[in-house]
Amino acid sequence: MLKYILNRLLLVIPTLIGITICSFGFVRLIPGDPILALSGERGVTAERYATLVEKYGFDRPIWEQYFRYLGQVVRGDFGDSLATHRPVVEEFLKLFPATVELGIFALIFAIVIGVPAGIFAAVKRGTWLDQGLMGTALVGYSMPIFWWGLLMIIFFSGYLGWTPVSGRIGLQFFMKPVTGFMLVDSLLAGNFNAFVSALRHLILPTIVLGTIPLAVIARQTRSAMLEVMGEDYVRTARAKGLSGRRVIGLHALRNALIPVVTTIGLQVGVLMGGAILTETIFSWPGIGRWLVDSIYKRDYAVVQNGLLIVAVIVMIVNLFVDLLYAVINPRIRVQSS
Amino acid sequence: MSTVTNAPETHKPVSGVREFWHYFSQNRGAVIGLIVLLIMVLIALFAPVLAPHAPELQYRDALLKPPAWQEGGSWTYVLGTDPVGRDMLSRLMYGARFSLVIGVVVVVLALVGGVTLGLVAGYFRGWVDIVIMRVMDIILAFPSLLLALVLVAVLGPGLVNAMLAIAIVLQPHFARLVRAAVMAESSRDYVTSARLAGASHLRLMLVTILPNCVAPLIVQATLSFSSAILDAAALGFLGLGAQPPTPEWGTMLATAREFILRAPWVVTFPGLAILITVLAINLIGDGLRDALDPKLKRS
Amino acid sequence: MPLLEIKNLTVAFDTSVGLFKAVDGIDVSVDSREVLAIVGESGSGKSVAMLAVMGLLPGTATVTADKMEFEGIDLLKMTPQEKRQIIGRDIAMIFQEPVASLNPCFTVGFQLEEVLGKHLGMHGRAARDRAIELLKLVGIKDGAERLGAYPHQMSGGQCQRVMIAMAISCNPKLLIADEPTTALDVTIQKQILDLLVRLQAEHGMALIMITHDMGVVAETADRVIVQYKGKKMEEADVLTLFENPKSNYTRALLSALPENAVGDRLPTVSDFVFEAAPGV
Amino acid sequence: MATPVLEVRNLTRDYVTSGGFLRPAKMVHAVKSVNFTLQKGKTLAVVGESGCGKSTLARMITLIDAPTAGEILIDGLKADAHHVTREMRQKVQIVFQNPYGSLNPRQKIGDVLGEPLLLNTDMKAPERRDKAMAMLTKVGLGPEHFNRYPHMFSGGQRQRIAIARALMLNPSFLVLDEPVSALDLSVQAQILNLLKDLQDEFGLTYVFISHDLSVVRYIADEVMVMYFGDVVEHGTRDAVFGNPQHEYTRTLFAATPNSSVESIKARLAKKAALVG
Repeated sequence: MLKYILNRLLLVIPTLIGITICSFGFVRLIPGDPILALSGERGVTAERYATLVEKYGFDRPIWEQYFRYLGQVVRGDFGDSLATHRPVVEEFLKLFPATVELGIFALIFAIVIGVPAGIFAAVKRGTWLDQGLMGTALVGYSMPIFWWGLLMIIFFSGYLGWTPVSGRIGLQFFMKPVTGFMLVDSLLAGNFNAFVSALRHLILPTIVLGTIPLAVIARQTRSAMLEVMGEDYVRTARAKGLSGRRVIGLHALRNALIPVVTTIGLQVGVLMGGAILTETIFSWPGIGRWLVDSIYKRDYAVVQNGLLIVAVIVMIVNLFVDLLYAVINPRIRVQSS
Repeated sequence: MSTVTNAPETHKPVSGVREFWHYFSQNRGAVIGLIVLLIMVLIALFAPVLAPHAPELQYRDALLKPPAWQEGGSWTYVLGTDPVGRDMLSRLMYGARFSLVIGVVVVVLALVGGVTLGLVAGYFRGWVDIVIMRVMDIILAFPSLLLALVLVAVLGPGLVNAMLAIAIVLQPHFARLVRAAVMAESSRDYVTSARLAGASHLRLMLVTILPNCVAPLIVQATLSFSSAILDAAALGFLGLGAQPPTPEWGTMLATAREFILRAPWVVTFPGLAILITVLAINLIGDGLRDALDPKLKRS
Repeated sequence: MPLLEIKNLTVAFDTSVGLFKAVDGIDVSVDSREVLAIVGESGSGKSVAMLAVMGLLPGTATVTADKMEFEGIDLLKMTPQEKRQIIGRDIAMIFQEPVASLNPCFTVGFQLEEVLGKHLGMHGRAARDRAIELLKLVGIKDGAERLGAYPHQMSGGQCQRVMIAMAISCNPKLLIADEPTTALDVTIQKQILDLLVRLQAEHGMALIMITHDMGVVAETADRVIVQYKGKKMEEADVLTLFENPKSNYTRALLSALPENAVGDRLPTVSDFVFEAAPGV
Repeated sequence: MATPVLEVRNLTRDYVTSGGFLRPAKMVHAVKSVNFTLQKGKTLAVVGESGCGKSTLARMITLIDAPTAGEILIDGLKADAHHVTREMRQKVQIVFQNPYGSLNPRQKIGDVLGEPLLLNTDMKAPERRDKAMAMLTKVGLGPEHFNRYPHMFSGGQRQRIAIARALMLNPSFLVLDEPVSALDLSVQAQILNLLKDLQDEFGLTYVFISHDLSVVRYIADEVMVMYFGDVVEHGTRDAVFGNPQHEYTRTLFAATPNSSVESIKARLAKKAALVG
């Protein structure tokens, strides 16, 4: 187990270096002068140009520039946004809770529906229930979620008028960000109406963002269950005279969950990608929209380091998933003697 | 020994293709998917003949006309018109060309790159493997759509750059898959036998091992085909893929967004076209996986 | 009255190429305290009959029989719930791949105590003590430590001992062993066979040994059923079978044993046309 | 005495288990200093249980894996697994245990048999075809099988094909790694007969790896018993079976099921006494 963890941690280092090389290289790959790219659209004075060359060390050899960049990154200095002139980290931290809040809800939505649906489909293999569930899952998996979001808005907000179209909370409420999580903040402020408003704003984005992970998890759970149900130890469990519920729900499920947990972990990256679209559609003030806006605004400092931060977060989550995988899999947790 | 189930001695020789079709055709969804895809291909090929109007022609007197069956619609514009008076149906038909070409180009690029890298990594192992797979891990550490976005931001918006970016993002999946398959096959006795027969590295890789890794590759290629279409449409939707007035489905959605509550059809149909195409391909992919899965075969 | 009596059992599988009869009209009966060997080569359907008794066949299988009784109780008419009261308690079964037959996610102790809890209502301390006792019975001395082990931490032979401990935990009247030693090394095979035979005698249970190995038959069985392509070829007590086989299939099988080689070459099975022995 | 077909001197193979970070790498001695010589037309059987090193030995003398130490001489010439010359390659061939893994599923039988000729000789296609066809009949299959794929064959037939492929280049000796242990008894007998027939006809030399003593007794001239990487006993068949010297060999014999009528009678008598 310890060996596995250390091994896994060791693997992170080259990936981390690779990610920084990517984000470092990003600005230098943009056609044209990187200084101009990093100084925004309006152009610069000769004086400012010289300071920037000095700041980024563009007169230095490329590897020296890289190590300089790496040094800054390690110190937590991700530069300033070209548009707002505020530190990238500060902007990131301000917007991150919104994305996390949405992401957690979407993931819970996907797991709570996806895992049972997959188990059901596997147990009722070949029946209309199985075909219906898996057909639905395939539609979800094939869904262009930006369109799905628009459809939801047309129907629930436009036609039925049930849910708000955009934002995190009604305009009449002002929440002082304490945790940054709107639901938590509204409860802390003791404002129940604000809490309900925040919850209503979450519904559609959650469904839209959770659709693809839901489909993936349901499909993966079904196939993992089917595979496990053919194993010898499931036959043994039946031969013991155990009830069907115990055989499926304990002996089979426990084993099937091992690959499913990995799949769920991989959805974090998917969610990050989906957040870009979902947040754009619902004007959700999170990281995804921030990054897209920065691309539109050619705010390369934000794009460069926002990309880096997101990649590092995804990597850390994946690392956790790997460790979790080791914890739930006795074959790794307990070394054979 | 009873672990090994003997194939019946009198197995009538069946051609591989026919056997494959036998399994594939048992999956109703896959057959439907195949038919839908074929129709899409035909529409794409014969768009100039089939489309009632030119895709970029703007009818100034028919802005935002609803579909024919709704009040105010007319059969001149079967699926209505968009905000600048272009016929939706014709644009959708031409749009099929883009989606299918995007899918094919991206899959070919990703396939060639991924197979080469995966084959080399899985066959030679050692440091070559470590270097290649670390690089793949780095690409996979970025959320794919985000990476594609950034690549497009670097390369400049446009359909060609979008395809390139998506291919780069999809490529590691092929590399990983091929590597795993090659490693599994390499340890099998028939590869050792071929080596003992004097086969060179190149022959072992390309003639002996690769053909036996084709089944998972076909499935992966199909799935990548659909995700390429989705990603390209997403980039188009974000304004970084195909540029207006190109009748690409994602781009059409982007330009129609502000009219969603006033004229839902300008949003509904392009998205539906994407969904149907992607769904058809995924149905085929599932059917292929079932038909090519060695576990189900010969049981 | 025999302990288990099956008359005219047919098991058919629904395959992609049509209906396949794995077992075709077979009678099996076993008395208490008897060791019956069912022997056959791959594809003879030798395990299928017993899997049908246990209710372990997949959904694609259709089971029909004139009679399938255990201690005079009709197994065919039972609901699955009723059957689960018997399966694992009065009839137990062990399998060919011992390591794969144990659940990799649970400790040996959990899997062993689970049976005790299910059929005997034993839990906690009592179950634990009984589990250690059972492990001792099957030749695992450090049972208390082994209870916390996972299957992958043990060898194939050890896993098979655990499987046997699980099978005998409720003092079954019938133990079915499906190729219990095929996946094991020769020396381990001997230990496991000796263990099974010893437990059979000590506990006075009936044992059905399913195997392809004539050597295993010779070392364990009282009575033998020889099966070929789903049909019964011969049924005889073990000595008669080896001394004076009636069916030419049995004769072919025996002469194909390398140790029975006469002269320089082995007679091979395809040199015969097989018929069931008269009276079977 | 003629030059032995195969001579093995102090052949050793150690594995280093990848220990990694905190655990020191452990050395596993899979094969410990094995010596033997094998004359043309003879069969040497290597017997042992799983993990005794017999398959590692097989892979070394087939020049698949390199030994850690020691020498392999084939027809009196030193062989080096790192640089196997074409001539050397043709001298050694192997037949594997699992008939389902040893044939390329996408290669027709004709191509399976023709491949060694294609890669090692200048023969033209028709000539290769004739040779392959001849070998196919030699191992008991027919010309109609030439254009079929492996999945259309049974285990026994596949093993025949694997043997045919191994013989295409007229090797000096053949390594048979548990060639019959995955087969049914009746098919096993057919393959054993085939091996004997081919040995008589072509004067083949076999290294026969097996765990099954009854098979070994039937086919071997010489027997070598391995136990945890060591050769614990080595002698002629009659010497080893008639008068085993090592404790482990005797354990092995005692463990092998005995299907003779006398032993059944003895067992039944013992049982009757116990009950009575």
